[in-house]
Amino acid sequence: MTISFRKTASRLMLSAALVGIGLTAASAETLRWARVGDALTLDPHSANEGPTSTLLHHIYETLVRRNTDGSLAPRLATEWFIHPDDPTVWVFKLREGVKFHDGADFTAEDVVASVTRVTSETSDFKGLHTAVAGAEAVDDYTVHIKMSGPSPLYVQNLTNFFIMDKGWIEANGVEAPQDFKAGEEKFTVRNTNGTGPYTLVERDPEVRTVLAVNPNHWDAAPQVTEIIYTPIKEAATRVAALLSGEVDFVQDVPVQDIERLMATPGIAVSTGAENRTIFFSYDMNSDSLISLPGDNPFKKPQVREAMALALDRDAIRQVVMRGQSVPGAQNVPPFVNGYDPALDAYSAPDYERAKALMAEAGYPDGFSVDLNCPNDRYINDEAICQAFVGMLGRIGIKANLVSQSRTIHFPAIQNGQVDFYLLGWGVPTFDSQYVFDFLVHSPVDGRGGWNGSRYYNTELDAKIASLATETDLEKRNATIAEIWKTIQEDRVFLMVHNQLLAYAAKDNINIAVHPENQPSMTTVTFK
Amino acid sequence: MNRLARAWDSDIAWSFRHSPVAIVAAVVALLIILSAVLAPWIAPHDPFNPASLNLMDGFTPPMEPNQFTGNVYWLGTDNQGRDIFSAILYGARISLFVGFSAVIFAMVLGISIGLLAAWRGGWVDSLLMRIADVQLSFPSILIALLIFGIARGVIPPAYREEMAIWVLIVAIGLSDWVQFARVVRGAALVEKSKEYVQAARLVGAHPARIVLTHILPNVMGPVLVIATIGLALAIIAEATLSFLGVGVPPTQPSLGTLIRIGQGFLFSGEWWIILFPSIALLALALSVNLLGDWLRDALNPRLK
Amino acid sequence: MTEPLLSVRDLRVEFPTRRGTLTALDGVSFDIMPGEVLGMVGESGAGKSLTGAAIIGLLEPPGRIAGGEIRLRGERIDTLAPDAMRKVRGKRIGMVFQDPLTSLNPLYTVAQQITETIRTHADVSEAEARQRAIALLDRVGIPAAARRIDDYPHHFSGGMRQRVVIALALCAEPELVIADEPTTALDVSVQAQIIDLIKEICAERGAAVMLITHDMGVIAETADRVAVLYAGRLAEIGPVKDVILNAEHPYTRGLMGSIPTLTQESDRLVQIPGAMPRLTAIPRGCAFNPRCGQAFERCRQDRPDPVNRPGNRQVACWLHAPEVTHG
Amino acid sequence: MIAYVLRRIVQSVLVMLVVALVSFSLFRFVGDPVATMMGQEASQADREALRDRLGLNDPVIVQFAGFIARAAQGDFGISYRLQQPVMELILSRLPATLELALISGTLAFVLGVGFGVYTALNRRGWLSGAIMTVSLIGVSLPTFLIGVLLIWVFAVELQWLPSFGRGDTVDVGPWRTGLLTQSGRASIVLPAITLGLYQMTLIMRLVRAEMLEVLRSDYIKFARARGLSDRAVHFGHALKNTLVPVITITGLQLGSIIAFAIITETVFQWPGVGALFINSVQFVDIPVMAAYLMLIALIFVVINLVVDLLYYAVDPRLRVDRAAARH
Repeated sequence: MTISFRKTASRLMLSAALVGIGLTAASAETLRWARVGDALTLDPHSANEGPTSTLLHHIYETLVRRNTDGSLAPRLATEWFIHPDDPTVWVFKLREGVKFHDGADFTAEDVVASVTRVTSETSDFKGLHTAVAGAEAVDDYTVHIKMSGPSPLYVQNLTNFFIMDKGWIEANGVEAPQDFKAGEEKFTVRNTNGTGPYTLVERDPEVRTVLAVNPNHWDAAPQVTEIIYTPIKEAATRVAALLSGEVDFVQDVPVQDIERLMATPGIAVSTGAENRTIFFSYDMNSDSLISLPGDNPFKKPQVREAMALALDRDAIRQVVMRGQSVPGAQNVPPFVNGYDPALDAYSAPDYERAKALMAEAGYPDGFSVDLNCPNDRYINDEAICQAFVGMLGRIGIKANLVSQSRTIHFPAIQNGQVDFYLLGWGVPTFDSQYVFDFLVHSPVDGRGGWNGSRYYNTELDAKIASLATETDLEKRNATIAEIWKTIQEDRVFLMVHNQLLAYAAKDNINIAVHPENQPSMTTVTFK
Repeated sequence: MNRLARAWDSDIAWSFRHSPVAIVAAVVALLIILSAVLAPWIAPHDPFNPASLNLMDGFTPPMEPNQFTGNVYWLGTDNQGRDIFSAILYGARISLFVGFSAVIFAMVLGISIGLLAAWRGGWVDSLLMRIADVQLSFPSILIALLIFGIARGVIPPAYREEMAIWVLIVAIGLSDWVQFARVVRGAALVEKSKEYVQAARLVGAHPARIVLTHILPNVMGPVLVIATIGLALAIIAEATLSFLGVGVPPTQPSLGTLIRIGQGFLFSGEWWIILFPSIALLALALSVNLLGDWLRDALNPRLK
Repeated sequence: MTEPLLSVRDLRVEFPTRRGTLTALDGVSFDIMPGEVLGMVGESGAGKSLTGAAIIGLLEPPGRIAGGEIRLRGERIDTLAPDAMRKVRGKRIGMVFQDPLTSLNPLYTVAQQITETIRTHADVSEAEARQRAIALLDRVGIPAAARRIDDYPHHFSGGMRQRVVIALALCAEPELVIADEPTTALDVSVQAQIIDLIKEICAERGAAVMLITHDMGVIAETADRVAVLYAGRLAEIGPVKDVILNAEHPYTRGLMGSIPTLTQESDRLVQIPGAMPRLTAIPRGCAFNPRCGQAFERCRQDRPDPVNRPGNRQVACWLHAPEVTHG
Repeated sequence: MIAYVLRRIVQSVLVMLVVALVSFSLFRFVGDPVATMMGQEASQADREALRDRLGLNDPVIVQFAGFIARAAQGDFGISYRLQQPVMELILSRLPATLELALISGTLAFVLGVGFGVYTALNRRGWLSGAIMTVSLIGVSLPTFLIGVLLIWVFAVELQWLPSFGRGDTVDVGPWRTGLLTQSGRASIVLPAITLGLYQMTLIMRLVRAEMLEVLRSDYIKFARARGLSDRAVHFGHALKNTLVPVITITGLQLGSIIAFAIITETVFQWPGVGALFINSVQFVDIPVMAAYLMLIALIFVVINLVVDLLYYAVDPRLRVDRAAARH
């Protein structure tokens, strides 16, 4: 091997690029960006995972993008609608004059190739595209995506669907995403060719990734011209790096450090609601619990109500979350279709009444049960569980906290091996149907995969199924409201709160919190 | 009485009386151990009873009234409203229990293996010492992690909370026995060749008897030293494992778990959550280590 | 009368312990003449080795010289600064230890250890030192010395190793060699050879020898004079023949009982009942009085000092006190 | 000799296989990789299909056999998490860990030996007492806490040193080093101290104890008696003999330095194999975990072998009776 000073070389290339840009952009600004984890891969269809999509949005682009209020905006597609003659066909009009980083023109064929790729067997996003029957390039800038049935909300699934270049796919033999069984790395894992606002300069997984602004991008030039992305796993180290000035922007700020960072001169913190609810749920169907053989108190409505009365959401918000949460009772974020402020209203804890209900249900002395909790997934997940254990203790329920890694916690929920658990849920489609499909529908017909409450309501199942094909939005919204009413009456979920996100950065940097925690550096401005 | 006087007059006791470091260390260690044992009687709160905690008491600074409840705690409270002082007492109880049990486990295992190896010799000795070699150079942290892995798979979830402490004990103990085995084997080999043991063998004394009456008393000195240092190591190992997320459950925090929790609040101004448990851990481990040091020198007649 | 090579006067060595100060040597005085072989006998713990260590300035702390003086050719060496004393050690006083197996550093070859010592005391080149070393090894009876000099100590047998140790002790041509039980750790068969070698080679170089042993037989064969130590005190000193044939101290007489066993190791004196007292419990009066068949009242009250006796002898015993003999 | 080495190698390979099998069979308890590999929308059928594709539904022993067969050809598969060949991932991270381990190991060894020798030679000095006591603080606090405290003091408050990462790196052939740049050298300071503190204390105590033992040995006394300078006695003779056991134990400790690097690397976001391993455990990235454990086993085997050979080189006695002593 020869001696290669890769870094130096890339620096030189970069500075050469920056000199070129310097003529057009006001100034060359580097943003050093730290968050808890790295993008797992640069393959656009290989990992349906937050940080991966966040980084990829800078390199690749999607047909549509989501505004911070949840509405859709054009990106590579300028227009989209359901075909007037065929409710099973989605029509996309594409942006003209867009070029990939390698200079190839962006056309309808690229979209078709990308659809084929994202629906392939090894794609991690194929769950979002199960209704797709095929795609067809009608002309250079029009694409028809044929669905297996009416899919009025399909376009909502496209906000993380990245478009690749057909020629590049074929030239590099990357027609399908990474297949682990094949035992060889795909070219796409570390090489990119998108249409996005930044190009990849350097990639050292889990160490640093450097992006430079794409001078040929179709949209307005961003102020940030260079991004140095560094994952820092330990929260204390991450905060220390910002305090010591080694990074400019920290995306995952521990809630307890917000105050300190706000008080630090030169650092500003912005917070905003995240598209994620945190809730408890319980097996309300089985006759016998795993941790309480021969009995299931959760079947009793009084017990579920008593537990709701024991949950002191304000205390959790105040102490555990340091005020960084929005407590609520409806298990859906406020900007999602189907949210109802009336249903979201919660009552203050009432331990006397809760105890009375417990007695009424036949548990005057309470009972003992396991509470399963992840300890590495949500903000202060373990502390929330711990706090609830204490509150339940006051009404006689002895909850044994089983806190585990998400790699054990999630499969246990999916396999019905937990009685009582904490879970968080994001709604990428911004529609309640997504919640119903996964959490409420009984586990049949490919739905109800996360229905850990074993809630089984055939009448409701029918209503949920109808939502997928109902094209009359008003009627559909009415059904959604009905479903929510039943869910709340039956107390399927014991909702705790919506998470808030906190971004901390040097105070000369303007950066808005993104509800899906996918900030784009193109929106960053400098004071 | 006479015996007491003799003990007071013994070399060890004399050396102890003339080592201010040893005296201070012993007093500190004893104080911590005593208050840990008596925690249920002297702690103002029971931090292990979740029902008794009021979340609103959380993050109360030391000696200041809580802004919501007005309660005052000597050393403040943690993020769950646990009284830090009580939590330290109860946490030290867990840490000490884990430490002592792990060391006793390692000691019994190590002594048995060491004696067996020395006594039987031959291939038994070779095999056992080979295992010890492997164990010694295979990182103890990984061993503990692996044992945790097994336990997680084998023990049903319902018992995990109670089992966590025992798993810790086995994990730490298993990664610590080699030291004992080596010292005991070495000492036993020396003793074995000595005349009195040879003589005892000749007159047909039972091997177990010879081991108990002749060999064991002679190796107790170095074993005690290793055990003392091992205790400190075990307490630290427990803290480290809990940092890696495989320690005791957070509802029954040990000193190490308290520090792990407190570490999250290092930059946020709640310094007391990490400071006091750290001081307690430092005081405990340091005093035990100093005692071990002193004991090593005191038991080594050639170093007088 | 010629000036003594080594002159020890009223040497007192103390060990401070937690139970008070132990006096390990008390009032020990003797001379060694140039070229003379002085035997020093006594039971284990009598203070023989301590005397040797005190002379060469290597008492193990906390042991210290608390009184008296040691002169080498009239010059005090017990008060020398460490650096000056280091020039005495090896250069003017050589020492041979008991166990040749542990006296040599196992990690260095014989050549390294000898040349290092030679070059410490003499300003010679490495090659020159090596030549001297080979000659010396040859002299002490190492066969094929030129070849074996590069061997490690563990390549030699016990007897051969002791020869190497002797070569090391002699390599700077000292005037006095202190041999501390040089044969105890060796096979009986080679003990005599080693003793003979020490005597011969020292005679050849005119070096005096202080031979420390508990073996009266060796003394009888080797020494010119003998000093008997008991419980840190000198019991008797005199020409070896006279002392053996006509011991004046009851303890010495008891010791002589061990001669017939000659080559056997007999640390215990079966002829004398009881054992030497520990330093912590030295009785009042004469230290030997509890075991002495001839002890009388004064022996239990007062401590006898050595008195000159005819024939260049001294004895510390009330039986030979001037008052007793004269009156 | 060759037979001995061969036998050791065969034994070592067996040990590696056992270690690998044990750890491999544990992976299924760590969690389900599929849970983290697929988005929350994935259906049960999708998960099953992926499990099948990954071979996770095969019996453990079949998975293990396949793993070993591929590993023997240097193929450890593709990381579930980073979708790169595991071998390449580990090789790209290894320099970071080895640099950190080497620097902190050297630091620990040099300071440990230095302080150990000092405290042994000046056993009763106040500075020795201070060193002994302060060094104990290093082993009385968990590593992660020391790391965080160092970051707090030196990176946040004083802003002297970087808080995370390796700084700028330079590729020298396949080796990516941080030691050739200013920021790289600054970055290694805090992690190296954090990692080395514990080992330093261990080595220091070991050196002190061994040195005290050696200083009491006959050959040291004999060396003094030959008039060698303190310098030659302490550093020529005593230190070399002290270092023989110290080297063995230090060598064996290198394995645990690499393991303890797991924590240090996590705290300092040091891009080495330890951090890779911990991240893999959290993601249940079985190929990486398996390869890492094999790597540790390999390092153990190599270190053991090297230490044995080193021992052999340093201690001439073993060249003769090595085999006899072991078996």
